[in-house]
Amino acid sequence: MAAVTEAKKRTVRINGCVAAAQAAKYADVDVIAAYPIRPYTATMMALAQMVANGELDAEYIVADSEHSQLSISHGASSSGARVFTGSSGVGVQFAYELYSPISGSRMPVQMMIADRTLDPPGDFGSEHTDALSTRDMGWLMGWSCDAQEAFDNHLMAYRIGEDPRVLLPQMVCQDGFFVSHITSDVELPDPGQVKEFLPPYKHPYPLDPRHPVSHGPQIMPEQGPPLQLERARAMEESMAVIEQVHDEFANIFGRRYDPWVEEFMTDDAEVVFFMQGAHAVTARFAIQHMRDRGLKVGLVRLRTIRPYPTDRVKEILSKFKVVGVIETNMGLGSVSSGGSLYAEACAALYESQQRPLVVSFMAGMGGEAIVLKEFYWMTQKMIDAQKRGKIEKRTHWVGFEE
Amino acid sequence: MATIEVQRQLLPILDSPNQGARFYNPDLPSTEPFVPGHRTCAGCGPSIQYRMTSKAAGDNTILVGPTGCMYVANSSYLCTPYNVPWAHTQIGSAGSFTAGVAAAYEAMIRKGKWKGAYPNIICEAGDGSASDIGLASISGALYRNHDCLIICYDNEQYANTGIQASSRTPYGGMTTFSPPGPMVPEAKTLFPKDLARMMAAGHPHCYVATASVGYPIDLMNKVRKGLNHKGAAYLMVYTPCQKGFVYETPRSIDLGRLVVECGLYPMWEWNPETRAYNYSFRPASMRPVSEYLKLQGRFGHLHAEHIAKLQKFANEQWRMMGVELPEALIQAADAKNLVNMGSAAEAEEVAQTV
Amino acid sequence: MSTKGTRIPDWLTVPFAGITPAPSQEKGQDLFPTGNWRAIRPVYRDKLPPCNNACGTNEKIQGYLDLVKRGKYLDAYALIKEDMPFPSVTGRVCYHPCEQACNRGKYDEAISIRAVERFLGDLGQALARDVVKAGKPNGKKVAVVGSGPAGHSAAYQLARLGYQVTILEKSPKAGGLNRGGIPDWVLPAHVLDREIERLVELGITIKPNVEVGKDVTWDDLKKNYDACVLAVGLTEPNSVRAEGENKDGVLYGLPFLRDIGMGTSKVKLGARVAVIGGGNTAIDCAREALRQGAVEVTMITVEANPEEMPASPEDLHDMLEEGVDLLHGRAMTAVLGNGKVEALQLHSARFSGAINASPITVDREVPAERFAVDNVIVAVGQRASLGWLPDEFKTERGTIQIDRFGRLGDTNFFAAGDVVQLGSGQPLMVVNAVGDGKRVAFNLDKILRGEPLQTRTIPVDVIFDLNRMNMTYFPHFPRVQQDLLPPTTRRKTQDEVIQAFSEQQAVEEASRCFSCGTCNACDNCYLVCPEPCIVRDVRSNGLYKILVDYCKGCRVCIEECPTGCLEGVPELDFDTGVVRMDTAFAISPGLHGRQAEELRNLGNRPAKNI
Amino acid sequence: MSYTELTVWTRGIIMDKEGRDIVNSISASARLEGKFAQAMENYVDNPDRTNAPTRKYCRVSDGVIENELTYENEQPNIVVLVEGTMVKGWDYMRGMPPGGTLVINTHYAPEYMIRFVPGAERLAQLVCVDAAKLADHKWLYYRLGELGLDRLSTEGAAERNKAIAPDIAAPLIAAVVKTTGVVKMETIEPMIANKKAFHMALDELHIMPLNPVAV
Repeated sequence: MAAVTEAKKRTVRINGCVAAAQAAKYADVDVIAAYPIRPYTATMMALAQMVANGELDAEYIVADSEHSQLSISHGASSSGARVFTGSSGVGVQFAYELYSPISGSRMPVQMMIADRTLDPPGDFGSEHTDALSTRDMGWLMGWSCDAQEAFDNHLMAYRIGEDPRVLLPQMVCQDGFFVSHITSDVELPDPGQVKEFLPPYKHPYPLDPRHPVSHGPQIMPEQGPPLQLERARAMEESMAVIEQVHDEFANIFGRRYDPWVEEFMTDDAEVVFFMQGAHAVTARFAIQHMRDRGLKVGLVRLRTIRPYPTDRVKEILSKFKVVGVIETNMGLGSVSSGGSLYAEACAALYESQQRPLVVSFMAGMGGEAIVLKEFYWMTQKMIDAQKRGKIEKRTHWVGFEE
Repeated sequence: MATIEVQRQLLPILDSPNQGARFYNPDLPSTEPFVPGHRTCAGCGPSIQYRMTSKAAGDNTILVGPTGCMYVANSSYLCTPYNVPWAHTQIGSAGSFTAGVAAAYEAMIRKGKWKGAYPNIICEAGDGSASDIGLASISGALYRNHDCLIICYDNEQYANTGIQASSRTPYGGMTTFSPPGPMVPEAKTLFPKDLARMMAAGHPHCYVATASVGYPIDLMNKVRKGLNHKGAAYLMVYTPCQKGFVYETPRSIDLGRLVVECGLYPMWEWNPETRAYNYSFRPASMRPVSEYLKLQGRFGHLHAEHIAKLQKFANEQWRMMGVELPEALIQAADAKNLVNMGSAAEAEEVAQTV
Repeated sequence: MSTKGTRIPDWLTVPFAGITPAPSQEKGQDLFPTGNWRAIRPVYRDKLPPCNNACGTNEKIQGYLDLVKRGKYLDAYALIKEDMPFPSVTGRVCYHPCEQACNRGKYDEAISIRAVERFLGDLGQALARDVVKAGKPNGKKVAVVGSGPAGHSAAYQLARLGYQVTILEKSPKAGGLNRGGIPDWVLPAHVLDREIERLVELGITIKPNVEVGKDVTWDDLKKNYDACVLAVGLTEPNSVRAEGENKDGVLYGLPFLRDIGMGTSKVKLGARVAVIGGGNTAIDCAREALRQGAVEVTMITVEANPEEMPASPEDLHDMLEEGVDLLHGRAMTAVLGNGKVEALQLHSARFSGAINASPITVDREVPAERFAVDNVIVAVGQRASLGWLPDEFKTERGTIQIDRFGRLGDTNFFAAGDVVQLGSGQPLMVVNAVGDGKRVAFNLDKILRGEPLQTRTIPVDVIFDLNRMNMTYFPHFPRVQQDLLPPTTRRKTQDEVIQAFSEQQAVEEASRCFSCGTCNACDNCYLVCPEPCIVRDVRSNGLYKILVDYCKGCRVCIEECPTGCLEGVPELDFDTGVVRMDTAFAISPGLHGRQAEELRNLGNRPAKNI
Repeated sequence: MSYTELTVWTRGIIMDKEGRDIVNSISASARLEGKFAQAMENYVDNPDRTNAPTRKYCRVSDGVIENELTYENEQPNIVVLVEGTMVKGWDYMRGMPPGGTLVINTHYAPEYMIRFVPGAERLAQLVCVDAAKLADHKWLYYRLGELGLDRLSTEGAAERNKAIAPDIAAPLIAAVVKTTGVVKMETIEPMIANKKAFHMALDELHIMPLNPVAV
């Protein structure tokens, strides 16, 4: 079995968008809802071609808006079909109405996000604000930092979201351009492996004329809390499922990810970056260079932000002296007057006995790359704070300060 | 890739429509996809339409209900009167959610994941959903030609939220968003959006028709034609709103006939094969619009000139259908031959008739 | 974990994600009864249609029209046979008061009820075995004197009730007025013969050539039978008391027709025939005269114009088509001629009062007219021959004295038909005699069983007002006309003049019925109920059910009931029937928990067959 | 301290204004008398559907009303049924403390109506008044032009008729005030539009005394 499986694996050079499309194909999705917006749209182009070629048997729907994309997905998922959709930037926002209804009706719709800065002005570059703004809507959510991880995350997200203990929609995010448009080696599995890992989707109560049910009747105020509580509970209970699925994934495909955070050179680190997404790739190189110069720098990359691994984050970050949060998102007027990740980090640390200093960096905004020297600059700020015993200010706009 | 051919249902057309035949209705299917126990108004027109539609469709049916009375009032407090699968969707998602269901069944049947004949997929959108917020999503579903039937149950206003004007609210119709006052004596100043023709013109490959609860068998047959049509179909059904129109509850069906007889709701079918309108439907008689207006409180404030304007509108509708106008209707389009709705004598007469 | 330790109380348990299992068709949606929204309750209350009310024997006309409409001919025939033993006869001869009463007559044209009845009667005739069975024998014997419409009807009903019935008939053939009073071209003999056969099949003994007063006496009847129905009819023709009425060539209407009907006629008519009288018998005589070889037939009536004649307008019309002349406002005052009639002396005359058996005023001031004829047929009514009847039961009118139940004093004798109805204001028509025979039979049965008697005094709500129905459901449709033989050919033959309906015509005509005030299962209420809380298992009259737990009292069903059989009754008039609920939301603690459980078990439930 | 809860049961749309008039006028009168008062409508399921039963609430107190935000009257002392048939279908007596008053708009006598009342032992009196007759009420369908908009607005937001109790509310208010004294006759009388029906009702009440509560 294993030998056969090995034989059918192959490695291809594709970008994140195509990796996501490949994942959808391997998952044998039934319904695809597309609407063009850059940069995610390349995923849909790839899927369109696969359907046209007969490589994938799915209903490919060119929707009339992102709102419709999500509604189509909602309807298809409610009927018992496995659904794939996606968007970027303002497209993600246009569909906003549907996020809560989909998670509330517990439909495991999967959405691929290739991040894009929100308007104005029109900007193709990647900021995480588009997806992050929906983070409390009941969707499982996490970022990949390369095409392979994107591929793997899509498969795992289906498996997690469709688990009867969870039944929640998933947003599988990747940075626009940095992941979505840069090609790299991606190992595509043997279909048999995917079959073993991902059973067919089966919702317990679909819209089936043989077992009629009504989805989403109106409720009384007093019936709201039980339903919300159940949804909250599903989100919490998904944590165990996520861990289990990552284990199984590693056993079948041979790639092991920590479900919550990736730690890089943190063993003896005193200052660490706390971030998510593609810029971690540059961060790893910067850290190595700084390590060469003897600086005790490390990286904690958040892989899953919903459900948020509070205890894990608390436990890890408590080990350090200074935590520098790289935002890559907008949180106008937020806790730190910067991005929204700062609050997520601080809140997890609040209960800790040993709280590090936390500082927020507005870097990679507008989709600009965070270059090595900016990581050095940020490290300097953290080391300064460590020496001083207190931070200079909560938020630095990287590249705009001396 | 081996695929399974999708099997479609073919529902028989009922004979002896009330038009031109005896009142004895043809034998109807015995299944009841819509059962009692919901919170719609007594005499609710949309609910009557729901009853007829679901009866025509039968058990192998999936209903989609965008927000509106047929969602809030029908499936209240986690009760459901739907004996077939039904799903609520957002008010702007009428067409898209339905498209999702249709696509799912196409794919699932083709791929062997669901066995059986393709279900009837019906979306029941109110006119608010269909003419305003969900217009694009419905247009999208029609354009893409999903095998489904999208029904606009047209009660000419947002009724669920307490009677607000929609783009289907007729000229002169009073709602809480279009109240009459010294500056706007006629209340609603705009004529309604010609939604069904829009759908026919824009999606000529679809079966499009208008119907009214006043003609049940015709309505049920149009539902069946829409369902039998392979591809998308659109049906606009006049469903009087007891609450919003302010009329006596037993008049629901009566108004459904009157509105057609007064020419305010032309009945036609769009034939996607010949790409032509079929105007052969003729009501038993033609009447002046005032007979329709005087039964409803929402028109109670109208002056003669407003009624004349509505009559002119109705006359244009008749002409559009190629109907020759009797002299009486041409006369009725002149304000000097009319009286105000609010006049005491008129009101007294109404009190006598109901 | 924040949700750890939380617990949803039982009464707030909701199904997964609010997904609600569908109510089953049988059980309905039982969580939210809305019956208490109602102030007025719709109730099915059938009223009496005017046709049924007007019919002499109260045939359930709406009922059989409805069955014909639905193609259930045998059921329709069985229904008609409850009240009418010989629809094949009345379907031809009846003066159809039902059609005069028909509400459709006020709208476009009355339903051609008689033609449908004939369609059913002929259907019954063609059956190898009749649908009607004799009742379980009760060991009692009843004699019926006379086999005309009333006697036939009484004997038939009594046999169905289990009596051993013997009919005593004076003539050689049974049938009475049906045979002797109605010409063949209206009612062919074989049709009547078949109906008489049906009586024999019911176990009834028919004794022809037995005349009461001659072959049996009053005391014989009293002794040999438990009870007796006297339906002897009016057998003796009235004369006009004109001079020379005893001349040869003067004939009397009823014996004239009777002899032809019995096949014993020796009459040979001359070329010119006059008929005296303006009633139905006179018309039959005039038309029969044509068929018996007369060339010119003139009908001489006291009535001043055709409208006043006490005859069925269609028959009059058909007669005129056949070429009979009318002479109005004349009375025959003498028959002129030498031993044989050669001419009539006519005086102008008029009725001094209302139509029917009223005194005639003859104007002797004006000179008489002479009207040359070869024969004259006098058809001005009949009277009874009651020599055998004890005097105490004779009336001044020469009829039998009965109480309001049809009984002779406190005897077990009953009388029915023309012999009691003459002069009562009731038209002397076949259907009225049938009704009389039926009612008398039922009363006789009650007497013998010792039950209290009933008159027809139950108050009935007859729908006469079209506003009580919903006329929008009735498009105008012309009456389906029965075909007639062309006048030129029919006046010479004994072939039936009026042709039968085809099946299609019968259905078409039955479909025109308004079904006034009576549920005919049109499905309209069932279809327009917005709840929908009007249900039915089988589609049948009166089998709709309104689920009072749900009816909100909108009254759409009442408004849209085409027949007007639904009416609104204030809810407070009922002591029961409204659901009481604990909260305005209709959600009692735990109901949704039950729903949640149902949802969990959805997979175990057998799949709905689609 | 005196604290009174009044719950009016009425039918959605067709008799909405009538119910609203009763609670509004009584609470306004109580304010004029210097008491604390509150009037409000059924919100939680907002059953603004024709014929649907709906409630209007009024609270009158000598002191500050602390349960102002509780959205229904849990212990109504006075219950008014604006449409008589409601007597059959609802547990309008739920929570009523002993000594309560039930006022019904009906042409029936209290002796007939009492059979339908659940938990009548809690009543001190049952009052029947033929308000529809006294106010010459033609329900909804006359004066269509005047009433059209009033009926559309369950919240009363778009109500055009500013008159209080022009219709059947007047006799019902008279019945409540006369039999319970919740407010003074002279404070409420001037605000009633249909004075004729109000005064006639004072003479034409059918009061059935039941179980008085010992004070």
